[in-house]
Amino acid sequence: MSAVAHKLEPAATALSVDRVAMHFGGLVAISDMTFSVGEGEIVSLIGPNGAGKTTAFNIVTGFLTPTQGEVSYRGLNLRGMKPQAIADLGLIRTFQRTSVFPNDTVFDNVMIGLHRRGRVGVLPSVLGLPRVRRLEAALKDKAAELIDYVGLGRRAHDLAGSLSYGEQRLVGVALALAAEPSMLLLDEPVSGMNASETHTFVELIRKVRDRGIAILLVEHDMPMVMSVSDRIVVLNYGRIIAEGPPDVIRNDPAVIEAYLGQGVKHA
Amino acid sequence: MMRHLRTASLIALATALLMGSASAETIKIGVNEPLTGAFAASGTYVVNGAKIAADEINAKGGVLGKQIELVIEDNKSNPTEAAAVAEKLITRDKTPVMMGAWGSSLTLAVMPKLMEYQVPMVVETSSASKITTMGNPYIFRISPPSNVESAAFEKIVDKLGLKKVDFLVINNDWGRGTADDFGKMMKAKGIQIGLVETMDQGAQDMSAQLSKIKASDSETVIVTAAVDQLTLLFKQAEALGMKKRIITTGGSQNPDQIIAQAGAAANGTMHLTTFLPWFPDKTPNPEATAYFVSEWKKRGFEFAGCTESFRGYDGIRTAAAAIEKAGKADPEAIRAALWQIDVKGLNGDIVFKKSGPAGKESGQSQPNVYLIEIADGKVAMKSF
Amino acid sequence: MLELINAVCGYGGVTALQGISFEVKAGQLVALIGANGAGKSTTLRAISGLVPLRSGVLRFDNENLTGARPPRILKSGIAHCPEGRRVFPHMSVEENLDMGAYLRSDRSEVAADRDRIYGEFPRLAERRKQAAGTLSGGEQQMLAIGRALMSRPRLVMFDEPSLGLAPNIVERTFAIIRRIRDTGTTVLLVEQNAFAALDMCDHAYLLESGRIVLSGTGAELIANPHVRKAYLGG
Amino acid sequence: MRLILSILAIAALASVPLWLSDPYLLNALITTGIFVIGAMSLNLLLGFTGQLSLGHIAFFGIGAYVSALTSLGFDVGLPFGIRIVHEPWSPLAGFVMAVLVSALCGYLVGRLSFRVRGAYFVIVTISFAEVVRLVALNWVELTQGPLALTNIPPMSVGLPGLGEFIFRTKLHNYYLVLGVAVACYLLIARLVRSHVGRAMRGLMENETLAVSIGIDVTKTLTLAAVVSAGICGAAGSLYAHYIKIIDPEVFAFINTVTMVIMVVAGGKGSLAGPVVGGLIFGLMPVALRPVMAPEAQWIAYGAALIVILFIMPRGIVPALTQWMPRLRRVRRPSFSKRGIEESA
Amino acid sequence: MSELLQHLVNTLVLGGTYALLGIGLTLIFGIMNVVNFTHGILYTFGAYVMFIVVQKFGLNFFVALPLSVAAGWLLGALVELTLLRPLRGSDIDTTMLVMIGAWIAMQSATLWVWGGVAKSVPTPFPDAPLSIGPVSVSWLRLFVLAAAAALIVLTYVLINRTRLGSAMRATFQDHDTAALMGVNVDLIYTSTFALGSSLAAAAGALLGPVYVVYPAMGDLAAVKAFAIVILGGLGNITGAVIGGFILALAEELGAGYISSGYRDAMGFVIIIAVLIFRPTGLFPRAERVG
Repeated sequence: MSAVAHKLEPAATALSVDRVAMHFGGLVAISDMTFSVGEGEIVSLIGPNGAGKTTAFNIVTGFLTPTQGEVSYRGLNLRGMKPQAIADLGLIRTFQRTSVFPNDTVFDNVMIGLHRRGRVGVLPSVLGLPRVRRLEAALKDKAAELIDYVGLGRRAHDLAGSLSYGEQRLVGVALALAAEPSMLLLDEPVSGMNASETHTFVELIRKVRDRGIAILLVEHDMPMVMSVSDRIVVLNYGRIIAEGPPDVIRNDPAVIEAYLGQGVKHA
Repeated sequence: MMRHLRTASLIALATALLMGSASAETIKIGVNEPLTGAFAASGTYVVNGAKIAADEINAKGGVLGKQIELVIEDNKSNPTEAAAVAEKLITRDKTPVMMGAWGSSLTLAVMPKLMEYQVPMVVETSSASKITTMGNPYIFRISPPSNVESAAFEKIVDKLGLKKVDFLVINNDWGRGTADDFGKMMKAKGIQIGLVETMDQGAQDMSAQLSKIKASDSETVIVTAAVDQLTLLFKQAEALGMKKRIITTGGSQNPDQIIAQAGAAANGTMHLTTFLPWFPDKTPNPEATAYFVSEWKKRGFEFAGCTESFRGYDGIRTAAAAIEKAGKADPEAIRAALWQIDVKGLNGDIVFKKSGPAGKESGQSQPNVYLIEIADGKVAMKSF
Repeated sequence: MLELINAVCGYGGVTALQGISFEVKAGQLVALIGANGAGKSTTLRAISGLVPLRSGVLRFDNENLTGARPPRILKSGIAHCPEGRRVFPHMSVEENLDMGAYLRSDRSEVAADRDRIYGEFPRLAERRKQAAGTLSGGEQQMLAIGRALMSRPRLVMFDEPSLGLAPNIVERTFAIIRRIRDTGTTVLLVEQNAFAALDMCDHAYLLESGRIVLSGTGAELIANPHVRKAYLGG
Repeated sequence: MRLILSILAIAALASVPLWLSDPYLLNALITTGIFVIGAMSLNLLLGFTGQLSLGHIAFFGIGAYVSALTSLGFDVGLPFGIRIVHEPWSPLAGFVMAVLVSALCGYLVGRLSFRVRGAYFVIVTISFAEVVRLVALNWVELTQGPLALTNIPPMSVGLPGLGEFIFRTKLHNYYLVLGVAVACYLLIARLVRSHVGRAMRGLMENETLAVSIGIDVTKTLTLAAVVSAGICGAAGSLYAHYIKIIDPEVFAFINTVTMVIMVVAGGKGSLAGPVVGGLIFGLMPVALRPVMAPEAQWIAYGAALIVILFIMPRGIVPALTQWMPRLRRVRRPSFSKRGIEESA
Repeated sequence: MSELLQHLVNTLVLGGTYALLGIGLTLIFGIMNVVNFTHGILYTFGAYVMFIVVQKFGLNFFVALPLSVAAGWLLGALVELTLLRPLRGSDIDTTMLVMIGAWIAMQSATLWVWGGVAKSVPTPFPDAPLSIGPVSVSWLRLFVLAAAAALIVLTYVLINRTRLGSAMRATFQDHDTAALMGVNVDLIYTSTFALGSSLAAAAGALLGPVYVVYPAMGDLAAVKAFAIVILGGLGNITGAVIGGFILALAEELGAGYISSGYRDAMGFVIIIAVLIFRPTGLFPRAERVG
């Protein structure tokens, strides 16, 4: 890594997405996207289906390499880094559909999630050295704690694949938290949750943020987005059409038009 | 037709198995052959030859007043299985002497078991020189290893007027061994050695190797392979317009099968063989040969199989003679007796000579080797 | 014309539809709206036979089609234009259209229908030999619609036709859908762009978590505060 | 509970020679045991990372050849006039070398072939085994090619103060194989229950998610390949010193198939799967031998495989663990019992 | 020089047969994603049908060929219906092992019925080769090359120009959407497997008379077919044809100028190299069926 890559950003910015474009063959998924997320901030990325939100997530977390533009995290340029290396920086995401390891119990899911904290040499762990045993015990405590934290204590021994969508989302979040994130990227975390689950979830996100973890959220549930976000970035056809705090976005005519469709004019 | 034969042999097998448990008044001889897998065809021929011998012996009253019983097991053309089969024959069936195991790697895998249990084995087909030079005193081989074959060929070489030869051999112990031993013998005779090409066991297209040989400046090719590959080789050599003298070795040629399958492509090829079912008169033991050939035909087997099955026939007769000589069905006694017997085999007298390190020699008999030629779709003795 | 009664279905351990009943009258454009994951697409897939019903009844033109496989559903006159366009990417435009007419044997009429669709969408005519995967999103949507029409359906189901399209294309797509209805073909529309859908439909149903929670004319639903809250966040 | 079961199983296996005197069956158990070790190593890849290697016999064969050559010695010329002469070492050194060289090959193959997945990975591994076979066949100076390496000495261990112990008899070899098998079982069990094992399971179940929480794909898979290849090499070494001859036939595709059958029929991803599957499919030929014709034995073998997979697609052990709790009216599957209480 | 020419002519003749082996497998392995271990036994089956029809029933060689292909089609359909259909949706390993079981059982059944002795199939072609200058080639192999070419073209037309072919391509590009077009997807799976199998049988029927017929003849053929498919890219018919010729060339020159012992290693070395440097095969995507 060159010294240039370490160009310093103002301390307040955690994630910065700079003029990013993504083309798939002839299809333009993202044409020109620039936004940033500050430390400890909750930013939501919204827009109609197919607007490029998930693509943006995939770029930030290294699953896709953008056609143009740069992404940096805490001043470090992420270009060319593999997903697991980005995860090692503490930039952890959840997924829309496949958010769990379906054939393991919730508890084991979280244990897998604790991978980053549980790294010891292969030999010590195969030999079962006391140091490793202590670490494993600590990990188990941690896993139990995380499961309680997301409110899945009663489901700890069920297979993750047998849980409801809403519960699977929570497992996904527990997994992400287990990976010691310094920033979380949540992809539609409340889809499939009922109202009370969503409410609990919002509380959870706030708690997480209060621990100083920045959050970038992609979500369709508008009431949830409006209530939890510090700032909202609105994406349509791969382009940012508005950015600001919830109250501004709610009344932005371009957003209403794009998001709700032309029909609203007649309403 | 074939189906009937299958059924017949299965019934025979089943009967043999049933008898195994029913009668204690027999003397057992273990037969360890490949009946499935790559060598299934040859193994089956050998077993069928062995049955003729057993039936003949039993019809004449058996050995030591008892009937002999073949305990036939399939070694699946797999060395691990060959060892397991030996284990079963020795420890379960308590066979005091065995015959096997066709391929050299199969036989080599069985050999440690012979040492372990001190049971002798008559080796009927395997050709690797190593088998009789490793110092295993329980091995008695009736087939010629390639050095014996090459020594026999040495007498004919001058008459053929060889100047430079290429080799095309199957890439296993048999082919490699032949190329080594024949090469040494010829070099000593001042014959130039050109290419030494190999082909995989099971390979079907040898055009590349043949094209290379076609372009070389030698006048003769020595070929070592089993009958199926020989058939293919002759056809492909003809298709390539190759006009060199071909001499095959190893005695597993089944010339009749070659004639039937390769047709005109086989004309002019010469074969070193250890058995002459076509000319019983010219064999060392004409009566036995005539009996064996007629019995083989009577049982409905393909004549082409004779050149392989006679080994099974000779092998069993050797084992039976040793039991008779030993006077009891005891492994050690049979081992000692094997050194004393003189059996009129179909390809010469079976008398074992010592081979290998002193004190733990294996037995090796010296079978006759003949050169035959296929001319006008018929087998003829090569005359000079 | 189309009637779904107490439909229950799901994938694996999850129940996606928890007993849905609704009907589509002949000649109408009916909209199915709701949030992501509410079960809209599953409803369409259940109707076209891709997802088996665990219980419930499907009737079309008084014919009981419960448990019928996709070819039979198509044959009885229901075409399904799937979410995400789903053109066959390595087949040409023309081959894609011909796949739409797969069950028809009247060769000359198929050719005539194809020409009619080319007339409607000149861009497709220009690219008839081109692989569908190389078309732009809008062109693919036109192709998907054209392909659905090639079976000469009496009812067409559209799943999220505006998904990922530029605004002017979305407008055109909706205009085409309206015209399909106007020419006498019944339309069942699943759309995330709720207000556009409500604006053009004759009747609409709102789905939430695999249940129908509201129904009425488009205007009634637009005016409903529950709908506004769900989509605008209060 | 699990511990008690394991101890009972080991005790049962250890007692076999006390009541089974038939050397033929003991021999079958020893060769089956050796293949079971190979199958356990394959299970580490197939069952715990989801990567199907159809060239696993390559590591077995490499282990066998390395062990045999180390204990027999060799003298081989390389290009550029280099000549390597190796004096015979003890069979135990051969065993160690077999493990090391196989593991190294596992590392190389892993690094190269984990770039591809699914069907492609399957074909790469087949090709690897085939290339190794052809090298063993054609590098006559080193391997004696088809002429086979013979006179391989039996395994021996130098015991301090007691001199050299040589595993001569079947009984010795039975306990040797059992001991190595138990050690390998424990190693694999420890490994899959460690954080590395959790990473492997994560990759198998949901690779994208695993990567997103910081699991290194290449490193984890390569580690699995190294351990797996090393264990398979150990099995190969035992094979060479027990059978005492080794030729290129050891690389035959049917041997890989045998291992895969043991794993998949027994239950991939279950520790006991390869042991149960291995004992069934390893001993089936012994059971079939006296009752039917040789060809029919193979047909029965193939048919048994198909039937087992139709009835129990996930394998015998997982099917049993699913049925048994049901019989005892316990709803929860046994594998979900690990957890917080245990750790607290 | 004449040696090289002869090698090139051999390549052409051998490559044609390899191509035929490859396209049958690429349909099943590449498109249906079934690691088809019965490909070799269907090849063997085609050859045995030839042997039975020509040698045992005494029918004409040219009548026997289409019969073998048809028999291959039927056996393929039977395998799909009984073994693959119940397993659709289960993982690739399970399906593969079931195919391995079928392979072991069918090959052993062949051995049981016909024995291990190789059979040869008489042909109406002259024994003497066609010789042009220093180069020779047998008439039979020329016929096989022509027949292989014809079958490859026929398959290409079937896949690309017919209704059934369209349905196959549609099904394997997007299974659900094809069903929405009214395609009977189950029938397409069966037909595709049957088509691939009939091509394997055709290869066996053509090559059986060239070589000899025995139970394990298909093993090596199947391995080569896998190599060809990987070389050409999964599901790519044109790729399989080119892959067949590349493999033939590599083997021919490898045996001619490097070492005949490594002749059969050539295919595997190429596979390993291709997968490491171009993991999707030499000819990915282009004209891909699926």
